[in-house]
Amino acid sequence: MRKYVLKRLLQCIPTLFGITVISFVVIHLAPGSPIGMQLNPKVSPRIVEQMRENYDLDKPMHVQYVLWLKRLFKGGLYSFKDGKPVLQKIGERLPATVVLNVVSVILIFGFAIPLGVFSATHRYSLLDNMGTLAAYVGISIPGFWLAYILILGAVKMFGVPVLGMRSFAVAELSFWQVSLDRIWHLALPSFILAVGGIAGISRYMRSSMLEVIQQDYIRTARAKGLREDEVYYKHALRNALLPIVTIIGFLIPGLIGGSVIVETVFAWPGIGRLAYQSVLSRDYPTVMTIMTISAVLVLLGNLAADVLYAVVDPRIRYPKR
Amino acid sequence: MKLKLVLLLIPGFIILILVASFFSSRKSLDKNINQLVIGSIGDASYLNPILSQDTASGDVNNLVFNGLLKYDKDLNLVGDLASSWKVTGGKEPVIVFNLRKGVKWHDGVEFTAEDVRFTFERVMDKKTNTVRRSDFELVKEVRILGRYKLRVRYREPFSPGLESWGIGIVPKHLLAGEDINTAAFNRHPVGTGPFRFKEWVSDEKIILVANDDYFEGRPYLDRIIFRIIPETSLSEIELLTGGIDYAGIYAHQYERMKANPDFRVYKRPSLGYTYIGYNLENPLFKDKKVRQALTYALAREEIVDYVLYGHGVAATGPFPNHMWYYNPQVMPYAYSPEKARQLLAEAGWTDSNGDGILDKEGKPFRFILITNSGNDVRRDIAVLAQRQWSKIGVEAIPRLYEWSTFLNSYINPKNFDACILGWSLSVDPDGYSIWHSSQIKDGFNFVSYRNEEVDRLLVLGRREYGKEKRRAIYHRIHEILAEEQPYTFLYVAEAMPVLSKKFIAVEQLDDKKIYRPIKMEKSGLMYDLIKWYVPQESSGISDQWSVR
Amino acid sequence: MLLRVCGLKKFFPFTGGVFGKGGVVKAVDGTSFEIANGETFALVGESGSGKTTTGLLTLGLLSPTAGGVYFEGDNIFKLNASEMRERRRRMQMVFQDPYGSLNPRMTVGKMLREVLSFHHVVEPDFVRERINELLKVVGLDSSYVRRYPHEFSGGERQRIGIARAISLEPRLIVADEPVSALDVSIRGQILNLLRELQEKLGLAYLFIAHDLAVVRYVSRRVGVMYLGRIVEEADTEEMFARPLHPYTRALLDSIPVPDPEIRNKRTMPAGEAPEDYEECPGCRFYSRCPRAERKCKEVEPELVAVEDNHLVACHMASN
Amino acid sequence: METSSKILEIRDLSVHFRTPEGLVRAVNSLSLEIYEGETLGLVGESGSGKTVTALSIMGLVPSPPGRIESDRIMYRETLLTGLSETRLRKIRGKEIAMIFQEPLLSLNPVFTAGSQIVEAIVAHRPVSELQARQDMLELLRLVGIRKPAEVASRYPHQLSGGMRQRVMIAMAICAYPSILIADEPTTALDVTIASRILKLLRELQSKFKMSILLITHDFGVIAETADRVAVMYAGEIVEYAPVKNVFREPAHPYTIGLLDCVSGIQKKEGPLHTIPGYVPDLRNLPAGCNFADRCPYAVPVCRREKPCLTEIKPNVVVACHHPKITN
Repeated sequence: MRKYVLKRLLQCIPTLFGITVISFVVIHLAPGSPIGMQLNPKVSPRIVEQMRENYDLDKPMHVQYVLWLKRLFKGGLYSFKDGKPVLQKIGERLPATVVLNVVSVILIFGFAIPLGVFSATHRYSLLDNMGTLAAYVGISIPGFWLAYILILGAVKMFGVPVLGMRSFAVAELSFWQVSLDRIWHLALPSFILAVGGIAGISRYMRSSMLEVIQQDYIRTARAKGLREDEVYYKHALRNALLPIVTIIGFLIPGLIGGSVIVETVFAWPGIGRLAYQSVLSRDYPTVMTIMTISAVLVLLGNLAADVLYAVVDPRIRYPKR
Repeated sequence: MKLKLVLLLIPGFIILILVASFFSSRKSLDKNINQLVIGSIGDASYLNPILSQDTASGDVNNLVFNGLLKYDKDLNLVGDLASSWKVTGGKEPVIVFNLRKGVKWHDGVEFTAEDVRFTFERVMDKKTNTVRRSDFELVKEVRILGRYKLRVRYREPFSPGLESWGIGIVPKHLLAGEDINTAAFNRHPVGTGPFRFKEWVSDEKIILVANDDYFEGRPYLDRIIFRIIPETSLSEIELLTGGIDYAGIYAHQYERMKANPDFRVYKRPSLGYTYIGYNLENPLFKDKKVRQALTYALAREEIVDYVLYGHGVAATGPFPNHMWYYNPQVMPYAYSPEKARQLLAEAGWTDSNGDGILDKEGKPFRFILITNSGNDVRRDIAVLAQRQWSKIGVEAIPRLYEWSTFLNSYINPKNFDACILGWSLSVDPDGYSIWHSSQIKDGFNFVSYRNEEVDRLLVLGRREYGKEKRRAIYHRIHEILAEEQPYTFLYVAEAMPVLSKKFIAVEQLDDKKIYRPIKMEKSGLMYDLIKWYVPQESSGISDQWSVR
Repeated sequence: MLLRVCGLKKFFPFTGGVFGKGGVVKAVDGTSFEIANGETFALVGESGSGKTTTGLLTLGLLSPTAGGVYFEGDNIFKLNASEMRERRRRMQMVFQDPYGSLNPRMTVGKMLREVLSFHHVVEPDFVRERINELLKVVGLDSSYVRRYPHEFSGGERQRIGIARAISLEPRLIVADEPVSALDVSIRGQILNLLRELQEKLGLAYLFIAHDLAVVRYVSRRVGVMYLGRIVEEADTEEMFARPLHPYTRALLDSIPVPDPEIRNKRTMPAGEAPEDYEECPGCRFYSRCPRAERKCKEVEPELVAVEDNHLVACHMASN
Repeated sequence: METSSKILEIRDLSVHFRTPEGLVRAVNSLSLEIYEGETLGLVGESGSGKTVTALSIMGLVPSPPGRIESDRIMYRETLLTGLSETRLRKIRGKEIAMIFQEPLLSLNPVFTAGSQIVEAIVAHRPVSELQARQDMLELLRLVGIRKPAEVASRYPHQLSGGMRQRVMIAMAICAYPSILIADEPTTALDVTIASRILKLLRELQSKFKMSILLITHDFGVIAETADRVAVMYAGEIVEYAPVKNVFREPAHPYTIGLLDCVSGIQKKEGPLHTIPGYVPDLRNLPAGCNFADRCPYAVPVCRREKPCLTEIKPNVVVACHHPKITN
């Protein structure tokens, strides 16, 4: 097992290299330049030229790539936008995004699995049909639109702040209050981020469950005289959950993408927004580094899903070679 | 089954926590803290006045740092860190600054002339990634005459250079020997201003606290928080819930916010204007009559009504109408399609084939009108212009490009027919880089405007320090540009900041404190920020200024 | 000789679950046999005896750990890709599960057309004709070309599988348990068809089965496999008449006799020992063998000829 | 046979499945009974309705799409049809147990063999978890597993086919049921293992006085195990007789054909005997005898009229217009 993981990790390296090269080329080929993003009549062209030089933008692209790589590992990679070390910049925002995404994942699985199981065990009932409808709506609804609606709703109905990570118009709070305040601010954005996942995975869970229910061992369980609950929640559920595990790997890119919108709308100081702003301002070092980190996360997510699959399914073994 | 229970408990638990957090969140709201929360679209980049070029950073830097000079509420230059200054004209003009004594940096070290020269040197350093260097390129030398006195010598007369000394002065003792581009200072600034930097959480907030030793006295507010709300349309939501106290709003939100008893909505003409620029190298726009006709054919009042909900005034030239260099004699082009058609006919454009589009020598009057995407106002202008011009037989095809592409692929290489853009200006009227013919190649004269008289006047205006003489020069420039119409000057929009009514201004008069509402002045709302205050409920003044 | 298999070995490494330790499964451990043109050789054994792996190795679909497969004189593992492709045409396979081996989204006609055109066996103009002919040969109506696999019964599907196998005019067909998934009434049809085709087209079969009874009808010679090795090899009738290896006897004894009268007279076949046997350095059958002696536990018996054309690997066989 | 009493009686059972392609008539007016301590063999090809019959007894026909019509299934004094799910569950596994053809698919892949047996024990007997575990090991020993503890801790895929089937059997007999339904218990197994499993079933039967309903397509298995035989074809019983009669003097042409196939396979020369054609489409059954199209003795009346089950001699019931009567 350890060997397998190690081998998979080694295989990731060329993939990662390819991703960074392609990203680098694409970003640099995109029109625009990190300098002179503002149309400021007081700036003379000489100064723009000097700044290009300061940022190594006058060097050939492959030299710039090597410089980026070198600085990424040896330090000295600074954002074009605010002169901050890129890794520090990302590190500051990473916790916010991680919290948001972890909570979304909890919401996704916390709601999708019970919903899917319920739909499957009450197939074609009114609630199942409503669930189907809700899932289609959930999958197809634009996230930002839903976000606006929910924000407006929350504010009009309760008059409570919902944007950002915490309340501002407050005096000193106890630890308890601070925690609850944080949770409150997490609720809407993580829900918006999770909506698509809940809708999709609950459907997936439903069909997985329905498929498992057809299996011979479910018939055996019934023939044993087990109660329906035992049949569904012990025998069927365990097996139906197996394919869901692999989805965790696929979930990561979706969440990274979704973060951009959610973080912007909810004023959430995370990576998604940073990535978006960096692309707009052509902050090459930041964009590249975020891309690389995302790629690493996706690759690790896939690996984790595979490993997890082996852990939960006793039938899976990985070849030694 | 255990598992079934778990499946039910997890969502139940999540919902429970949510309800608990809601009530807690509701309870803890407290609107009477002595702080100002300002909503800002973007995060600051450099909290260092040398490096910053975005407004988000500028707003913070203005409170943390002081320049030698500043604009007062009526936009007159007055001393800030300089207690007095004197300009001596001539071929190589000289400015002598006398500095305030006893001003302390936030870390307690005294501010001296060394700091000013250090700031200047850092700006001039080629390795420094600053756009401010342009302002100081004509400075020949900065010489320290004493601990609190220094002299600046220019290579040639350059009156716009004066306001450049409003640049925030940075402390030499903290930055000497550092790489200023990446120094930690840029995230933890130490200035001389009314507020001290306390905390910056990226993309979320910047917290400043009152500087107890401020040379004009401690601000009444305890702290100021800049909060980032990237979706401007949602800052209204945060105003309503008390999440922020101050924010700029869109024109369409004006009426709604005005009706809200908790807020005061202010209006102020912005320092800038929106225009349609014509590529004068394009044969289509070479003729002055054609450009005048295009302006006549645009109902600018209608555009202002439609895109700004009436919150703006039609522009007559390159200057906002509330400034001293604006020429009130210049009359706006009245909307007149007839006049436009007549002018076009004089220029040889007629609809000879009857297809509804004017033509000349077999070529139809058709061009591409570009602007940047992501700006709904400009997009709407493009559509309105297209419609209004179509009435006189001119076909404009709107196109939108992402900002960076727009600049680098179309504007800078002059690869366009006509564009919708806006200029944000400084208080000084100098428009050299926009209108002077020498700025066609690398400057901002991307419409390739050439006029010998304007060239001469622009140079003259830069060399003249006297306000009255400059006024005459810029009035003339205004006249010429209005006549020639290299742009169709569309409008000067109004900025609409919203401020919670809980803030009041405190004036110290002898031994008495006088309270008054916060007023909008020419230079804006924040010029007397250090006098703002949130009365506490127990203080007795809360009745008068109570917040519902 | 059409096919000669020499000392074939195939070991599969495995890991022991997530944290367990691994090892090697000796699926095929030194198998040799020969098949002449137009002849049938049967491999019989329980599941896990390595019959199917031998079949796949014979077709070059797996590469062996050791040993060689000589088809028409050439070791197929030494051939390059294009030579291999050309050989593969002449070695085809019929599978146990006719449903699983057919693409459910392809009509029969399309599937056969694909095979034919991939190998360029017939001119494009004659493909349709050839398909009809093939279906006729395996006893199906030509209207079947437009149908999908799920529209057929098990027997019909197996006929399609056979049609596909013979479409390229092979010399050798490896038939891996071709009838064990079929109903008894259909079994005979398919076995008859296979024999008919052998006579008509001069095919050679490597016939893999777990049931000696089925083999008796189709093959001239039988090899009994046990845990990766042939333990007894003889002409079919000889094998039925004089089984020498105790495992062969167990197999023969296990064949249910369709006569209720004799049910209680039957002795239980050899290998009464349950299946959780232990490995030993000697005979692989040791733990199940009713006649095992000490020698059997220590020394592995060689496959030796006790008579002409009758080979057996058992220490006890000679006495 | 007369001395022992009926333990299960099925009268006029029909099971239909609604499918997008039409109504599948899987079982049509089937009647049979099982006596105490006997083994009834249910023979037929795949698709003849054997398994559906067994599932109907267990109340496990998936519905929808399945529908049981006009039937009566009596277990001792209890009418199983129409019984509430709760009461039915008390009988399932405890009174009537079932083992299936594919032990690999029929065991839950994510639980160990032992835990699946323990679960069955706990479901029917008020014993502690610890006691259940001991009982489980005892059961495994009973079905001939030498190292029960080791086998119990394995997952199904780690066991051989024979072991799996033994585990299935241990699970089925854990509550000492009166009836064991064995649905093709040996089909997926190797011959050597299969005969041992059959032997095991016989031993267990005599030990616990169980009745067995043995479902198979293999006459060899029937010959070795069954006391009486019901031959099914296309959802109907075509011949129902003691095992000796069926093998000595089969009356229905289909039974004759099947027996010929079985014995023919073992001979050396000449083409094998086969039954021509295929099983009819259950969605579209012929008007007359279901077997008429494949029957060598068919006459026009066979295609017109459905033959009824008729007792042609004591204890021998056949549905054929022209049964072969020897003697």
